Amino acid sequence: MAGKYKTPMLDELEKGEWPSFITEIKKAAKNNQMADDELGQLEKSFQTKRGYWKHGGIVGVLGYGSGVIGRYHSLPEEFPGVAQFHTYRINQPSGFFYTAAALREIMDIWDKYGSGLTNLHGSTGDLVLLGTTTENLEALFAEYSSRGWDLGGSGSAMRTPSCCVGQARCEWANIDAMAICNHMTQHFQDELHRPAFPYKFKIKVSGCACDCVAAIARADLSIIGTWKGDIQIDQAEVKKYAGSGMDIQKEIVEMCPTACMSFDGSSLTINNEQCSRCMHCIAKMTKALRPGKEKGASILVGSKAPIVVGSLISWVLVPFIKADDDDFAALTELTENIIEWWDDNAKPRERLGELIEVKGMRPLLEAIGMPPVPQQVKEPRKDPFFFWSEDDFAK
Amino acid sequence: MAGKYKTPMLDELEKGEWPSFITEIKKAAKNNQMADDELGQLEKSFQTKRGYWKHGGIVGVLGYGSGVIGRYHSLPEEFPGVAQFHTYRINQPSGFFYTAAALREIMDIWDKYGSGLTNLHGSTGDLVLLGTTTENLEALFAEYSSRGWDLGGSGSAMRTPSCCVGQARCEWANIDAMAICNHMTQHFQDELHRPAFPYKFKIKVSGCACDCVAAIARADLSIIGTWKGDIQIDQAEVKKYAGSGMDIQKEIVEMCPTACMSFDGSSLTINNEQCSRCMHCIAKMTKALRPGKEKGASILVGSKAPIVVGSLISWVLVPFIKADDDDFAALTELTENIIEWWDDNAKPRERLGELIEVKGMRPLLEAIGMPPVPQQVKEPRKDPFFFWSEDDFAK
Amino acid sequence: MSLPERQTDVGPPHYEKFLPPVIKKNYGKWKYHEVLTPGTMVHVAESGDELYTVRVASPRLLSTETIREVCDLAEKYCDGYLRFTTRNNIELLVSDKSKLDPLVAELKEKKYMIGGIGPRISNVIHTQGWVHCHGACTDASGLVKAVMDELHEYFTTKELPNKVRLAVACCVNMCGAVHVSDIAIVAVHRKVPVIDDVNVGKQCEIPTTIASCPTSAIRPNPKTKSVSINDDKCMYCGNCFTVCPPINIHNPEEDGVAIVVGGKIGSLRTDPKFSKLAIPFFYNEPPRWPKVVDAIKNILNVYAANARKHERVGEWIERVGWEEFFKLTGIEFTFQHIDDFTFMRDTLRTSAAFKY
Amino acid sequence: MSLPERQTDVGPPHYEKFLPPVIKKNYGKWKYHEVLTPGTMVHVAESGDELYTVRVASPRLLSTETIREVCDLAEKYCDGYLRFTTRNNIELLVSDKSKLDPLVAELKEKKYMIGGIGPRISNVIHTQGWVHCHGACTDASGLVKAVMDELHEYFTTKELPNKVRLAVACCVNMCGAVHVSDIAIVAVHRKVPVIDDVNVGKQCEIPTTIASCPTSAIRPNPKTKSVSINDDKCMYCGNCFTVCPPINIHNPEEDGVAIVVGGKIGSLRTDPKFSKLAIPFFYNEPPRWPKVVDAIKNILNVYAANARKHERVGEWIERVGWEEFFKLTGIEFTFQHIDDFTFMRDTLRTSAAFKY
Ligand code: SRM
Ligand code: SRM
Ligand code: SRM
Ligand code: SRM
Ligand code: SF4
Ligand code: SF4
Ligand code: SF4
Ligand code: SF4
Ligand code: SF4
Ligand code: SF4
Ligand code: SF4
Ligand code: SF4
Repeated sequence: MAGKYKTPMLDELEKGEWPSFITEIKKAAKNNQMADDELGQLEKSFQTKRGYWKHGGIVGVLGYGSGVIGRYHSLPEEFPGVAQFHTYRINQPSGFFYTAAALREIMDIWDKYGSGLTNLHGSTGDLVLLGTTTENLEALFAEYSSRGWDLGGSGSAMRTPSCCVGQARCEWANIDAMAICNHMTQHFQDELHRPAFPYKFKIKVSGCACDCVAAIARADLSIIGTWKGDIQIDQAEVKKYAGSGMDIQKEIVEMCPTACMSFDGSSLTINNEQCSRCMHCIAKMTKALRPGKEKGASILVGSKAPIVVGSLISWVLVPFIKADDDDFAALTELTENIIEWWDDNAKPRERLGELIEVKGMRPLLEAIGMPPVPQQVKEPRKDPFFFWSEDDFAK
Repeated sequence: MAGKYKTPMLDELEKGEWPSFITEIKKAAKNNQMADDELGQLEKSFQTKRGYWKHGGIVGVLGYGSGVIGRYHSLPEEFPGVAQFHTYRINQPSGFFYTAAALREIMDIWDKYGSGLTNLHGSTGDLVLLGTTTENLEALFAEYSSRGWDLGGSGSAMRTPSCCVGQARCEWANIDAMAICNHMTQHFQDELHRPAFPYKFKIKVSGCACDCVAAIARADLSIIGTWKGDIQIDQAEVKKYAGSGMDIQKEIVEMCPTACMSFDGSSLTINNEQCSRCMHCIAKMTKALRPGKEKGASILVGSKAPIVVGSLISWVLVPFIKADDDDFAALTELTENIIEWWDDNAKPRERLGELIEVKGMRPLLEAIGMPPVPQQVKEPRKDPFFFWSEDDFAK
Repeated sequence: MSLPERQTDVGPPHYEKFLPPVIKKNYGKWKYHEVLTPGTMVHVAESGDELYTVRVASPRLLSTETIREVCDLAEKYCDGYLRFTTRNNIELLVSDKSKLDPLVAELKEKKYMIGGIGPRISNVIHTQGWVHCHGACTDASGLVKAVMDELHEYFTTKELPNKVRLAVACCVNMCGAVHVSDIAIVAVHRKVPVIDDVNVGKQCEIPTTIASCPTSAIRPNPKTKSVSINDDKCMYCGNCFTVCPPINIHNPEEDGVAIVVGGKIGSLRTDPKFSKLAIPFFYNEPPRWPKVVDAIKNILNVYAANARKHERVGEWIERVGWEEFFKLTGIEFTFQHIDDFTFMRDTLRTSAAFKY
Repeated sequence: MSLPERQTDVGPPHYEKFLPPVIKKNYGKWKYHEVLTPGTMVHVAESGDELYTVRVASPRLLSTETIREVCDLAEKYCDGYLRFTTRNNIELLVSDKSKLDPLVAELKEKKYMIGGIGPRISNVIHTQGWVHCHGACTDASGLVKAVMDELHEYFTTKELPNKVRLAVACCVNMCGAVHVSDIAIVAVHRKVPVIDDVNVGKQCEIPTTIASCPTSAIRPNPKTKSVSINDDKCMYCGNCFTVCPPINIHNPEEDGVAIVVGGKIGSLRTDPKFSKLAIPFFYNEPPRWPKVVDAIKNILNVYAANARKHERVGEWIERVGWEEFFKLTGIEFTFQHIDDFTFMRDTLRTSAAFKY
């Protein structure tokens, strides 16, 4: 059954050094008609420069409202194998760690019920299984859920939280990103599976300001590890960096955004009061410098893609919150309060960032009991148009 | 008649070192009941923390629609001298130069017909005569205009253009700011005196990027002198600055925004290609550095005060235009085209900057025949939402 | 008494009539200048000719009598030539060097204040206030006097890292340079306007009034044939009052002033900058607004102590960060500081790097 | 065949189940890491324990077969442990140092591509494209392949001043990281959608459809019981199409892609940055989009030649200025570059200082 289609254009994309997704589709297509029809329909798109997929219908598994993206083809007769070609989103384990055994199990089931095509991983973080039929959904769910693999989010729901590798393999992780991610995922199971929000809500967790999971740019709630106190310096290692050819003055001192460092040729001094904890010096001199000892997280909110009023990068809401307890109680309460405020106030299809733009930061700060602090702004407002509430007069 | 009022609060403001406006009012009040009643009404404001002036009615001189700001008092019985207290705006000579004789003449007439109070000058630039009656307006106009002193602008009109001292006394003036200001004032006499615009339109001219008349911040059309070519360096003078205690490295080289300078302890080098002509080095080392030889102006547009959508600083429209011909033909045509586009498109009470915000830069650029250039932006747009016109497809 | 014959559209006199001969001769050919004292400077032309300038503080609101006194001095020392600056100081233009010192001496004797040149405070750009404007919710000249009585040494003698431009505006129309000043005062309302329904109906065009509100807080009120205001949306800008006076924005007990800082006009070193809110409110306390004066002194002192040479207030703040500004000045950060107007997106912090 | 019993709301398995023992032992106690080669690094724990990582490129769209092959390798060299990165690379986690070289050797032999660590190009964040999404107006995986075939040396060997993050999005929904990438491709429409009136009437909620338009370009059309679009206002965002499919935004002949540059996520040195428009349009030229690939190579080369060590693309551009970026790259500046959307005020130049 494989090789049903001539794919001269796609074949071009098997040439070259970079691993080829076409080769992948062909590999799957050897034993899977769905994959082969995907190949055929894709060649058609390449030939005609347009897509042939239709809007997704509402499909899913019993008792859940999310986790499956319905997808139908507009030419079901021409490509019957992809007439229905839904994606099944498996919620990845925090940090994307697997054992070979676990992955094999997932793949075996997928070969049975789906196209044999996957995305490891989707942009939100899910292990994406690409292409199955409505009929197979319940079977897939029984197979996976019984083995401990639940569905991820979709629709107007909590979306699958995601995180960087954090303390599992990174010396800079100020918070246990994977534990927080896992905790949030478990805590919001109902919100993940049964869409009841105004729109999607994404949580991402990075262990430090390097932000290796792009939390600040792609999550309604961005949790980013940081510290208080002095950067720990090992001057012997500083000397080694200098000795091994690093131009500390130029590469570190002069690139420090707050100009709070100095280097006298042998030892490095940091005015920690002025440090903004940007991570540059630590990242470039990892053997010599380490974050300060009091660990916690900065909470930022609101980032999203440009549709429809322009993309947003998350805004600082809470500059520092402790996050080292095992059940993350404070963090969870904060998250719930943020979501509650958004849920109560947002119009349909209005993301948290968009709502804040409409209402201002004040009501959200009041809802979470956070006072205004200068860390929340790059600069204060410029125009002398501002509101006063009765509370302000009472003071 | 003077001294009709007890003014304990105002008297406080005669104490202290800074010259006192209260002393000025009292000086005028000695012989002028209008000034004395101004004093009385002002004391009342200080006592009660509120103003007593009413909105201006429409008053003016025959054939003109502007130049006079009508002002009536809400307590005419209590302060009959200021029952009518209009301002008469005399268009200042470019650069605010006077002879004593000319000023005396203006003052003598003012003592005859007005309060004896003035502002030298108003924020727009006019010589402001503060407080006269409707009845006296024609007489004032006959006296002044016959002696060559015309009225300035007000209302929805061209406003009195203004400029820095420029080539009259400044070594950095790249354009003849006073000549341009005078030319514009004369060229737009009709537009100045007969309000026919959607709203006010202000022109300000500065000879260099120091912008001593705040053109970039307070004019719909900001004309700012600049140059092309290399900054002229006198290395002998550089050495003198170094010798006389200036830390050239720190004060000049390291404060250059484009980092295009270097100093080897004795001579200064500038990578002129990278210079943004910000004026810092020239201003701080005036004996050693001078602007390049090819002079011209940058044209910026749109600045204004915050009412109602927030204050604006002018935006670069034309990065460089020659302005050294005597009749400033190109500059005048450009100005006319800008005004025409604004006049054709603006709603009532919509300033040029506000209109550009609504329409985008493109229609204005097209109206003046200026191509898009990177100098017009700090950075390109971020969101991928942009328009295409049929012209773009034709290309 | 018959009046002379009026002329129209003659414009102002040509400036050449008022230029001293040394300027006419060296117009466009100045080579450099030197600041001699905080109130005097000399400009030297390529020809070698010199022009001395003596800068004298002015309250801007001048009586004809004072102007005549200044004219006397100009005639005695400057062949009658003088000018005003764009910040409303008086400049006496001395072509004959030997007359410089006597002029300065006589000015001092007559208690004129000389200064304002170089890295210091010059005159305060300000507006009409209760002296003349219907919109004023504070007095402008009074504030200037109160502030400058305290800071005059920065005009006459003391140096600062760079020029510090002060301004005062008596309402948010900002007929001055408040929005681009190093430190400035702007008067603000804090209460929703009170509507005089009868007169609104009589005097105002309802659609224009509704359209005047930037936050769409005004709705028609068919019952009263007037309008009503949605309290939650009103940010007290007063634009409705400008368009329709019976909508009274004035509230003497709750009006007052805000302090903004960090603005800048010139393009030297850094782009021109808007002023930003430092302190959202002070009650009007005429005649001397002591708390406002203290607050400005505090900001100025912190700037003077911390900025680098040539750094303007805004440049200093941006280098150390606004969080540092609030820490160093001890100014309280409030909800009002957080932009919820047009620049919100841009002013909220989008970074994990900041100072505590 | 009977199915096992389904469970609900169990969430994903706990990550601990998948952590190699060396990680479990040293969790949260890593001391430093060293990049050994562009594709291998070692993390050293306070205990002295070491964990070696080998990073392997992935097209992200993987067949089950390939995943099994990778599992084989993980079992052979890594006790079965592996992970994926946030940019969709595969990481093989080696606890036993002696197995590192053999693993690398076998990977090379099997033509896996090793690299992506350190100051170079890593995997390209991308989206579904014509493979799966109804909204795609270009293909994502195809573009990635075309671009990376040209740039793979920056993955495997060559260094750059710092990491360069690439991304591709197949429509303006940007299901990736385009808005914050060093260099990215985003698909764009350029024509007003075509309305299928009959089906709009049947399938769409008119008020929702009207409300979906960010520029208020959509009006009800009572005649057709459908809607109509004001051509002048439409900026082809496709939001109406998402809400109401019979408003067809697709136009194969005039759709294509734009290139944006200068975005950044981390807070190191400078704030996170949005990507900005570099080139507004290229026609779709499958299968290899040669002009797009050339344009990206050009930008990358100019960056590599001009940026300082550790400077990201956006940091370099902001240091030299966008006017310089356009000059150095030779990219044409067009009307499309000038923001007339929400960030206009902020992106127009408000200074007299700029480079020609
Ligand atoms: C599969 C995935 C792309 C991928 O190739 O990886 C994806 C695919 C779709 N996204 Fe997305 N989004 C995916 C991650 C994202 C991300 C990135 C992220 O989550 O970190 C974003 C940007 C961040 C954000 O949320 O703003 C993103 C922003 C959007 C948007 C714009 C939302 C907005 O508020 O701006 C839409 C439009 C919508 O929701 O109607 C959208 C809508 C869609 C839909 C459901 C199409 C639609 O209009 O109904 C796509 C289904 C494609 C299909 O048929 O397979 N997708 N989408 C990603 C989810 C996989 C996973 O679960 O792991
Ligand atoms: C007299 C003067 C203030 C002063 O003390 O110097 C002044 C006084 C008034 N201005 Fe102004 N403006 C004066 C310069 C300015 C400036 C500064 C400038 O021109 O450089 C500005 C800011 C720049 C700008 O144009 O945006 C300015 C921005 C305004 C505005 C806000 C306009 C806007 O678009 O944002 C208004 C409100 C209005 O037009 O309705 C206004 C309105 C007024 C009115 C006419 C009040 C009104 O609402 O009708 C004031 C009359 C006061 C009076 O009774 O004497 N005035 N006004 C200045 C004119 C003197 C002169 O001719 O030289
Ligand atoms: C006389 C005046 C022009 C006029 O036509 O009236 C003038 C005259 C000079 N200015 Fe100015 N400036 C004048 C208003 C301004 C303004 C406008 C304003 O304040 O509203 C500015 C913009 C302020 C701003 O950026 O916010 C201004 C920003 C400068 C600068 C830039 C300072 C800086 O480093 O930021 C310089 C250069 C310098 O001081 O090194 C300068 C330099 C000069 C020089 C040295 C130019 C020269 O070579 O003659 C003049 C004497 C300097 C002095 O006073 O310290 N002038 N100067 C104005 C005097 C106002 C006053 O009474 O104090
Ligand atoms: C494995 C991964 C985390 C994960 O959970 O999967 C990771 C791992 C590391 N990152 Fe990262 N980063 C990872 C995605 C990111 C991202 C997210 C993204 O690209 O979408 C970013 C933000 C990029 C941005 O700012 O636009 C990111 C910005 C950094 C930086 C900051 C670079 C800079 O100077 O701007 C560092 C520090 C450095 O490289 O000096 C860093 C440093 C590191 C270190 C050295 C941390 C450590 O000590 O282990 C790790 C190996 C470095 C390397 O790959 O060069 N990582 N790193 C991700 C690998 C993706 C990949 O396959 O290439
Ligand atoms: S975000 Fe920080 S803690 Fe997390 S992997 Fe990256 S560098 Fe490590
Ligand atoms: S973390 Fe950043 S701000 Fe702090 S010292 Fe290092 S480079 Fe400077
Ligand atoms: S703007 Fe420039 S040219 Fe004009 S007075 Fe100031 S410094 Fe001189
Ligand atoms: S004018 Fe400004 S940018 Fe040019 S060299 Fe001087 S300081 Fe540098
Ligand atoms: S700032 Fe306001 S109150 Fe003051 S003069 Fe201008 S319009 Fe009048
Ligand atoms: S004061 Fe301003 S915001 Fe309030 S109702 Fe009037 S116009 Fe609207
Ligand atoms: S970017 Fe657009 S077309 Fe591509 S997957 Fe996301 S929603 Fe679909
Ligand atoms: S494509 Fe976007 S801008 Fe155009 S009509 Fe549809 S929603 Fe409106």
